[in-house]
Amino acid sequence: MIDSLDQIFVSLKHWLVGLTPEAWQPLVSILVSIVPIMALFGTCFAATTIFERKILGRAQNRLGPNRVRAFGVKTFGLLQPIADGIKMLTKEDIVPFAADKVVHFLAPVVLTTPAWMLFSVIPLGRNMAAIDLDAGILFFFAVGSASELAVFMAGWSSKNKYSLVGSMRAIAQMISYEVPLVLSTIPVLMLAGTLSPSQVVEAQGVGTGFFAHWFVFTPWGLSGFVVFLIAATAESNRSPFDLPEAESEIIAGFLTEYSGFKYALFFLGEYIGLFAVAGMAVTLFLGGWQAPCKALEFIPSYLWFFGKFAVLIVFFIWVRATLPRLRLDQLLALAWRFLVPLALINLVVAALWHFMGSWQFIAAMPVRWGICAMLVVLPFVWFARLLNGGKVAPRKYRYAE
Amino acid sequence: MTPLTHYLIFSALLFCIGFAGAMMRRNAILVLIGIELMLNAANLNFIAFWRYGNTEAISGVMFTIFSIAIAAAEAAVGLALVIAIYRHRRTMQMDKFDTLKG
Amino acid sequence: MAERLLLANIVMLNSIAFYILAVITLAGAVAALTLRNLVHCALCVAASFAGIALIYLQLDAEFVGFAQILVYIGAVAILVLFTVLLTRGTEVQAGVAFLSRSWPAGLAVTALVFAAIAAPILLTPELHKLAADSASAPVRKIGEELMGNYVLPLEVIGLLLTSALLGAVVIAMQDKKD
Amino acid sequence: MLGLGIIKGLVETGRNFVGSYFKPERLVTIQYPEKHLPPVEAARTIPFLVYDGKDSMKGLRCTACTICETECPPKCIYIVKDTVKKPDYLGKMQNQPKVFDIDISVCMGCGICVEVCPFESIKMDQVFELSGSDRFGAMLLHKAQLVKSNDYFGEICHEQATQINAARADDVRKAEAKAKADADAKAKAAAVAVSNAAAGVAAVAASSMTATPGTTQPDSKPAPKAASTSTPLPAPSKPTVPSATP
Repeated sequence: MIDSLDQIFVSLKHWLVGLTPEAWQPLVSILVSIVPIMALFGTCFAATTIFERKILGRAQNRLGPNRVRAFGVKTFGLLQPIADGIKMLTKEDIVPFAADKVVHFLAPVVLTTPAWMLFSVIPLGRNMAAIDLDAGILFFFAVGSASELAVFMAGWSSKNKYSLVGSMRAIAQMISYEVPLVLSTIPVLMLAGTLSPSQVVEAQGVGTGFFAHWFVFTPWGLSGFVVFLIAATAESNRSPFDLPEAESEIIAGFLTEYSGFKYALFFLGEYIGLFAVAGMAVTLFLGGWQAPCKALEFIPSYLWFFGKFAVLIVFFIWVRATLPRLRLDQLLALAWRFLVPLALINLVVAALWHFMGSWQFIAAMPVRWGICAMLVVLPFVWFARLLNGGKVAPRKYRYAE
Repeated sequence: MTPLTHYLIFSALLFCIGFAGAMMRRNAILVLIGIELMLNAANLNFIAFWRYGNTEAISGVMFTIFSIAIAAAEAAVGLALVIAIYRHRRTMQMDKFDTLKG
Repeated sequence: MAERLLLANIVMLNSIAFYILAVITLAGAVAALTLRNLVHCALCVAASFAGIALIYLQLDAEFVGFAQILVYIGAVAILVLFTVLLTRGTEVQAGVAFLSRSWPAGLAVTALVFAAIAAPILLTPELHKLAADSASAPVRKIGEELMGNYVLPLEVIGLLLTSALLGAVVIAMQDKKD
Repeated sequence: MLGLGIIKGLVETGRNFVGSYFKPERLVTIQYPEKHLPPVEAARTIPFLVYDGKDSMKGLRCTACTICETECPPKCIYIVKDTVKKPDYLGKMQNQPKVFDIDISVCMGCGICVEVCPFESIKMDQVFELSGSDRFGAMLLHKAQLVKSNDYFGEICHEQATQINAARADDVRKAEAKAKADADAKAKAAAVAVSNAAAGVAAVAASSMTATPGTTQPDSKPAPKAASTSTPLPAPSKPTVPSATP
């Protein structure tokens, strides 16, 4: 019973595919995987836009959007995404006179298409990865890096200084943060011994013990998770790393000359990218669709995945509500002088953790934990101090005389 | 369905396009792009021969992986050289770089 | 019977995909080396690299295909674009020749090279063979090879990449005197 | 340690988030179209024309002097003088505008027209819901749309309006007093002239007494006319008493 509930979508897909003529089954199978993913994450996108604005509002002691009515019925603003969508679709699509028309048109497409492709390797539940690629995590980062090109195309083709500055910032930021993003996943790949997301999730299962072995519950996993989260925030251009579209400095960065549907596509692409990275964080560190302990395994796997996913998204929104934007030099210093060294040390810690796992003597477990935790915390404190120029004190502001 | 020769001819075409670009364009960046295309054509041959030969022996794949890594290094150094030359000569035209000409 | 039909279907789609991708790749390459605007050239060459990556995937070389995307689109194309913007030579002015003076010689040599490559390919009957139905280069196997047979090349590549990184920074760094 | 400040900040916004559901007084915003903030005395948006009394056209303070039109930096005011004059609050005949347009899409709300107006006729309004569906017509306000009563001005700018009203009441009182004085002086002069003609006994003394009002006479040239129209004023008033006693 529980198993059938857990596998309901998988069996539904098999049933649907079985209905079609056999020659068409490969195509139908692909389609049956793509359509629900797009529908699901499209809905997630709509829901996130409204809940993000609601949460941001509440965090700043405002109400947030609360006015959209449907046929005279109050909806507490829940229909805001529909109103926004209608607005975006009916707006005039303005292309600057000097713009490179073809590239200007292609940029949102190039951004959005790879972003959707990222979901194909993320296991949304037990046996619920669209394609179970052998090198799925490599695929994820390879396809994710295509967004840099799209951002450049958008910024350059607009023939606008703000757009170009914004896109150059975005590319510098994305290249810098891709390094810690990938480096922080390597310990996971080392200990799971695979590049396939499904197998990474399998490796974090409950197994014979009572509690699940989520990687985040180990010293190196926690450190990697923090680095991954920070890098993922930067990679998806979200506050506090939203310099590429810092509205108080460069209007809207590479989005300045975009309007109407193309702007909506960019908006969609950014959120889809964020979802994908959050899904990958869940897969790599939070155990994917695995329940945290044996007693909770009766809840279907996809609910676990989406629960963790939702928690991460809310956390991203919460961070956005809290932190002010970084300066460009602070941004790059954080990547190269803090996250990259931490991620590199984390590699060593993960290797030590692996080899200390074979220790058999009494109190091997606390010793293993102690050494690894120290190796994680000490560099963290040390690099944090270095980042602040060696001193930790409230900043003194000097004003022009 | 597709015979190996199609891949090889395709790769030869790609190589020749890259070769022609490297030979005929004046711009230093485009010469580098041409060289990259030639490298890619060679990589494609490795993969095609692996796929149509003994797929258990993966040396073709390994060679391609190393080749891609070398190509990345080559592109980085080459483009750094282009920037350095541009800084001195204020031009990207290859035929202006003639200081060593007798 | 049905099983075979299914397989034939996939194989046919696969080979159609190759021809489409080949056309895209060649068009991208030609465009990259003939357009006047350097940014367009860089974008076209990125499209060409993407086509090659997809052909790797079509040839069941997953890992290489993803590595190709990661390195060529994520890094080399961006590097080329940065160089184009840093050198301010975006557009070749109208009237200025964008081909070198000796381009007819280049074209002739290219034709010769193509003939020299294509003739043996077409004249060797062993090359007219078809592929095995399926093949795979699993990541685990690649990793074991890298750590076993190819461990020395791997180390050398690591050294090479490090020195290339440092070298590129040193070469491109602004002189203090300027 | 790096990160503590971030956690503190997260706690703070988290408290805001939860608190805003349970303590409505935390909410700093108002639900605008239904509720408005109380108006601020110094707030200003676009100019309007003040009128006194009930009839907006009769009581209009504007005299079409076009100073505001000249001084307006973005040149958003357009005035055409009327050929017909009308009496102002002091009873003087003044010009009045036939056309008084302000293009509020051009107006920058600087308030220079208010500064330069000698007649306290143009003032800054506080209305801000000025949007219209027409790009040009709806933004060009005509005289009829611009006039607002002095009572309205008293509502939005209580302090300033009280001062102006007091000053104007003072002006009216002074003008009345002056008119009376002039009328009396006239009456007196007439009386003196009559008494001179009748009996030239105290001519020297009387003429020396009337010399003071006599010298002020050329300063207020239009006064005699007005005074002459209102000649049937009661003669016995205070300033004229000492001269009338002999």
